Amino acid sequence: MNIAAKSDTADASVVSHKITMVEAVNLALARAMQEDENVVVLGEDVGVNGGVFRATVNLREEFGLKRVMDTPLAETLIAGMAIGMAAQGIRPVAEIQFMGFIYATMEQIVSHASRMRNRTRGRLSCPMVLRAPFGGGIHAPEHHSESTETLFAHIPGLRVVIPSSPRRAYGLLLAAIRNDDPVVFLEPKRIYRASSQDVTDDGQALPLDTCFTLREGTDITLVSWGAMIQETLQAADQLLEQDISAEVIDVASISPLDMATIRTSVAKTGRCCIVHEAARTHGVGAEIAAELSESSLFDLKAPVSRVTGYDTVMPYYRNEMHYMPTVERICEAATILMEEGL
Amino acid sequence: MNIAAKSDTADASVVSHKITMVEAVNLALARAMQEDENVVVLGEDVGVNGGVFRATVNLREEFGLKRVMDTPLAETLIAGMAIGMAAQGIRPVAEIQFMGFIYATMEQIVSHASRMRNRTRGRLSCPMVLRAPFGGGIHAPEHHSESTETLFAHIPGLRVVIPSSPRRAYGLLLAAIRNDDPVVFLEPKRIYRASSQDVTDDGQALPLDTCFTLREGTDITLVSWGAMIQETLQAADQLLEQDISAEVIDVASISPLDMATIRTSVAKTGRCCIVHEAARTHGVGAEIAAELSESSLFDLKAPVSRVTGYDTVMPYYRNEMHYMPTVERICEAATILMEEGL
Amino acid sequence: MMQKTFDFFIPYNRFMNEQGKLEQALPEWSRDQERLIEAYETMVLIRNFDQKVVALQRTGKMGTYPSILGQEAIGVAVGQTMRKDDVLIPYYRDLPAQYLRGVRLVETLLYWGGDERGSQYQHCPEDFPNCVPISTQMCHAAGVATAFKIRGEKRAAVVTCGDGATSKGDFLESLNVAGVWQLPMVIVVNNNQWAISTPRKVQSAGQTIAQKAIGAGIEGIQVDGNDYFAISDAVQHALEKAHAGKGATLIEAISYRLGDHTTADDATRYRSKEDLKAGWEKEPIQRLRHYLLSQNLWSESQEKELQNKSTKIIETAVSDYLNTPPEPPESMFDHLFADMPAPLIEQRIDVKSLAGPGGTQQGSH
Amino acid sequence: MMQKTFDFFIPYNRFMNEQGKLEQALPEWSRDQERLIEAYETMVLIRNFDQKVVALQRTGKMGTYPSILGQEAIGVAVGQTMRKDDVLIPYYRDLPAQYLRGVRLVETLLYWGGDERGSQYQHCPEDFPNCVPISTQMCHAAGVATAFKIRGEKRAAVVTCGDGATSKGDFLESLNVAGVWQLPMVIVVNNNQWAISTPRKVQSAGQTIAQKAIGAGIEGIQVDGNDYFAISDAVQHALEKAHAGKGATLIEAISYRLGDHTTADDATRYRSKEDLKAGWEKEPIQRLRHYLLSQNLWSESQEKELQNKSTKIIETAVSDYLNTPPEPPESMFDHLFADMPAPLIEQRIDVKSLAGPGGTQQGSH
Ligand SMILES: Cc1ncc(C[n+]2csc(CCOP(=O)(O)OP(=O)(O)O)c2C)c(N)n1
Ligand SMILES: Cc1ncc(C[n+]2csc(CCOP(=O)(O)OP(=O)(O)O)c2C)c(N)n1
Ligand SMILES: [Mg+2]
Ligand SMILES: [Mg+2]
Repeated sequence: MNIAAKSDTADASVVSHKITMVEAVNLALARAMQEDENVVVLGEDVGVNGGVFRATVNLREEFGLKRVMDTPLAETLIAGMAIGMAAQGIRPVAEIQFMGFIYATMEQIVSHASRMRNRTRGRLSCPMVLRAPFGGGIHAPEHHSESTETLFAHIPGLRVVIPSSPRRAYGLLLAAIRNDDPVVFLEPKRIYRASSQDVTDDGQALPLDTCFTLREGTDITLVSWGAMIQETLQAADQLLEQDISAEVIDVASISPLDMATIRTSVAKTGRCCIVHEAARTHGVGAEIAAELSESSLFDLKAPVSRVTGYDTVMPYYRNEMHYMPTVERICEAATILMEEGL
Repeated sequence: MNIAAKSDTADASVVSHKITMVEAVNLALARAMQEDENVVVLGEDVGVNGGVFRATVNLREEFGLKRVMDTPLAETLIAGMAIGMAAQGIRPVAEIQFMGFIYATMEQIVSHASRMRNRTRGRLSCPMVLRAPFGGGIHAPEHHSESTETLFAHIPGLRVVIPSSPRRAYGLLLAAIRNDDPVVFLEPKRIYRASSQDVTDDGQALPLDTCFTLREGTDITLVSWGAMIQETLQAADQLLEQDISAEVIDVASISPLDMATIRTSVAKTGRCCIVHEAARTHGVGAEIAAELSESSLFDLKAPVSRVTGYDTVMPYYRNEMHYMPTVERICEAATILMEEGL
Repeated sequence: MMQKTFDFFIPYNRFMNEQGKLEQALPEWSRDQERLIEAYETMVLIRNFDQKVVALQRTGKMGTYPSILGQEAIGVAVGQTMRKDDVLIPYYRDLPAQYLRGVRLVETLLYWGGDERGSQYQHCPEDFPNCVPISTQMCHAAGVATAFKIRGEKRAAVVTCGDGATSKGDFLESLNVAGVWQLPMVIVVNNNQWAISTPRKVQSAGQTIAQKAIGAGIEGIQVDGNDYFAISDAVQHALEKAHAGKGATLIEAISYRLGDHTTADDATRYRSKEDLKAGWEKEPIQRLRHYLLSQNLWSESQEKELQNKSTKIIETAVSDYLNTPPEPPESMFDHLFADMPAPLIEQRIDVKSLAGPGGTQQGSH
Repeated sequence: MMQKTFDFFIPYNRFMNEQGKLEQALPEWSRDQERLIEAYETMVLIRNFDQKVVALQRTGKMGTYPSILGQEAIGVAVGQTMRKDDVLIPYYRDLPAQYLRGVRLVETLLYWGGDERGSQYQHCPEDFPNCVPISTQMCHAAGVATAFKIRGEKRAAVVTCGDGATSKGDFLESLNVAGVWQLPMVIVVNNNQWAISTPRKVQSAGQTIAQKAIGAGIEGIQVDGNDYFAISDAVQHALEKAHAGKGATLIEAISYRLGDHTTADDATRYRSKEDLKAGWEKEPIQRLRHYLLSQNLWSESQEKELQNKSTKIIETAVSDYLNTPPEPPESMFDHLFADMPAPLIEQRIDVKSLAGPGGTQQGSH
């Protein structure tokens, strides 16, 4: 390839486009598949249909049947096959249509994907990504609103990654695919098309070992991830009107957890409120709060608080908005923390 | 039945015997099956073999083939059938041979058992018990040492119960079977036969909504459950030699969690150390610590600390003892807390 | 090179072809004219209702809904043939069977309209609710059948699923136990050729789905699921067998999904016009109508009356649905446990106070 | 009442009866005398080794171990027939196959002796480790076979499991995809009649296990798994087919578990003496020995030499095992991720300091 052609390509690749999060997922998949012929996509309806959310649209046309595989309807198999492929050096990106149908993969993910490297002392490994749309708020039928990221975050040997914007979806998914270990990649479907962002298709991955500080602040640290980042940022706006300066952290890589960034922020602000959609008890917020209470107790001017989903099943859609944390609940919790201080 | 006969029966039933925990499980099963013909047992090798740990021994002989069912080798099926039976008014007690093989039940347990009552607005329910031996320390092969109680404790609509002595095994299992909702009943196999205790076969259940305070103390609260109660009690002994008076709480009902008892204790002692075998991150200890740090922050004289398994796979048996919390680690953590105080 | 063989077969059956012409003599039970009329009337009612639900969704008054267009014969056969005390364990595309069993149309509307009371079934207390996680209901059916067996009751568990569902472990584990335990279980597969965008041939290399029964040692039958007589006859046979303690039957009913997978789907992305057209030529209602007309069991005036009656029934159900206020938000806690645990009581208070006095009005269709 | 049928069959095959007498002419490949001798020698070595491992367990020098007593022919057939670049995805009772593929006996000892390095296989880098969660390996095999297919490689994934395993969803989902995708996959079921205490008839009502292939649309074969010729021939056929891109084969090899399920089991609780005795009469080693002797391919002096050689090989492996110190405790973190995340670095320091300088010595057999 001559230099002119090369720079052509380079030029082409740095053009940026305003795209939604689900388009960013699609873009990252296409990029990863162009870069590495070992990257393949499999799952239910990922082929001609391009996935029920269109995350894999056009991939079959571009990369062919052998790299974009419609599977029979069997989640255990999808996860288990991905493990087998990964041990063979393929980099499978397996889609589970909704997180509500991910539970059948758990034996394969817990007992094999997360352990393959460890139990063979590095001889075999499992560079697979298990993608699933998750979370509520889209008026879907039952079982389509799950936020059970804790189940995977508790499993040693797995990474759990959750983007909250088109750019982070692009960069984190590329990182997940290139990572040599299994990654559960959960996509907050409520914000799949909520807004667009300029994304540069430059193949730049984002790090999987760090939280993203989305907004700096001095009075309180708001920690969240996924779709709830929206409400959290809005809450930060509202709090500012009350002269409360909130730092907003997107955890993004839920596991392993980058507590350092959170701790540093709390050392500065002295207050922390964690926001997540998952049920409160044993939500990822519990670990963050526990860690802070152990390591930052003397930095804290008020108890760490959590604004979360309730310990019940997400109601069907007529009532689902009553389940999910709202801007109001976040602001209220933050205001209480500001009042409590030591 | 005449009074004499009645009191005969009563007499017979109040005799107490020194038995091990696994014998207590067996005794409770037999008792529940005698009392209620809807109680049935199913699982792999629960029949003639009496279970690989002998927890169901003699039940087939006493209650027959229809109530003690050897299933084909299929955990998803075992859980799913139990749900079907339970909706029909049967009270199935399903055994999963080891917790390491429980993951295939998760779709059935998360998506159905825990929701049947809720999604039918009380029309159908799921009074089933899913029993499984769990935990490490018995020199077993891989996948036989799991402590992943968090995965179930995070699921709304489930109860998760863990006994730590023969008497609690008897009383809690009876309660679990009589309870009208699904219960995951995890039996710490390391202490199945560790010691014996006088157990009275009086049909008395223990409550599922309360922690058990095993020892009173004034300086520090040690919170644990399952096999780790042994090390925790030993640690309390050793601490006493250093003039540290430790209160020991057996959580027992991991979910829903009785925080009230723990909070009251910490209000008194001002210090808390949580001990569990499960991996640290998102272990049940995280929730307890988070709750205390939120609701009891001003009672705490030192940060809540956790002594737990590590965030890695339990090593095969040559090294498993290096994974599990020891009396030494507990004492060290407690001593540090005592020194830290405010 | 082989010493012996084990031989197996799967029968295929139908009575009536695409034009409503008989290909073989009808079974005895088909002399029951009322049954035939009920079948036809139900199919028509359900088709009209189904199209109404789709319309409600298009106008924002309904959630995602899986139309049963073109597959009405199967459910009607199941619903008519089951005894009241049998238990139906449906999947999510079983409207006609549920309707005939007593599930009210308003309940169906509430369910898909995002209200849990839609599964509270006033008239069939033991039937299972719709099952969304594919194939999981198969294991429940095995459990229900086991309960009958334990209690020595002559009842059957009837479970349905789609062609896609037959690839999932639950399906196969359940068939297997049905064989080993000789369970009173009837498994009806609505093979509508598609699992969302995935065609039947991507699900299995077997010539039939019914042959999955062979591995489990139970009877497998394939029928034309658009032939009301064939599917009814198969279900009746399977139920009689189940009631007589003679074990389980897998029935593969060949149909065609004439609609999108659900209202969230757009089948033109993956399905050709020709394929769909061929599907329409096989649909079950016209066929039965032709037959009934040919036998003078049905007339144009009856047809008109039926359409009117259907419209009224549907309108009533829809207005009942639209007039049902949502449950109060705090109801999300009320049916989780038989006895509400303390932590939930606190959370319930939270939700109630957040929703405020108007909280119960906030929910919408 | 049926219009047509779909017909299926499962062949059964064996060449040699329980006494080592031929029942039909042997296949061409059996003229390879070295292969037959290797097979016999391996079976004997493995049997001796297997019994040695059981003895080590009894004296506290070994963890729970699943003896392969009486089922040696299957693994030998698999191990001999596979090409080096095929991949074996074993369950936990595949010692002979693994041995022939290059897994060292000391690795086997380390694995069952509680040391992860037992799965680090020096000589067969792509083979999978033992699989304990039943049937989960079936899906891995489908994935491995898919990888071959994606890359256009003429290699096969060979996966094994027990009779109990065939009831689990993973097994059936994997067979199914092997059919749909025409995967280069060979599935060998060691039907040793027991799954711990659960007899074969409680697993399935099918006359054979091989017939589960029918539902998946792949070839199913039942053979006498104690007849070295029959099982080898079946595996060879299946591998040739896989290498030629002609899809998957399910082989049911009928054997008998002569030992306890594992050293933690006591089969006398659930199994009659007569049953066991009948099992002994069918075991594979005597049979092949009779045959070899009858063909003058084997002698008493060779037998003696073999026993001596085996003893030496085994003694060396055992002493290597007993002399392998455990890994340092902190190694529990070293292979979890390619790059160790920060929180694990801290925990690793903890473990290392707790174990102290003598920490690495604490582990024991
Ligand atoms: C376990 C599970 N996986 C995936 C889905 C998403 N999903 C809903 S319907 C469907 C296709 C089902 O096809 P089929 O079984 O043929 O039934 P049909 O809808 O055609 O009647 C899928 C994949 C689900 N509901 N459950
Ligand atoms: C998923 C799972 N469930 C249960 C077990 C416990 N278990 C170990 S071996 C075994 C029986 C397996 O029988 P079979 O498949 O016939 O193989 P065999 O041991 O007879 O060779 C069981 C139930 C397991 N290892 N994995
Ligand atoms: Mg379908
Ligand atoms: Mg077996």
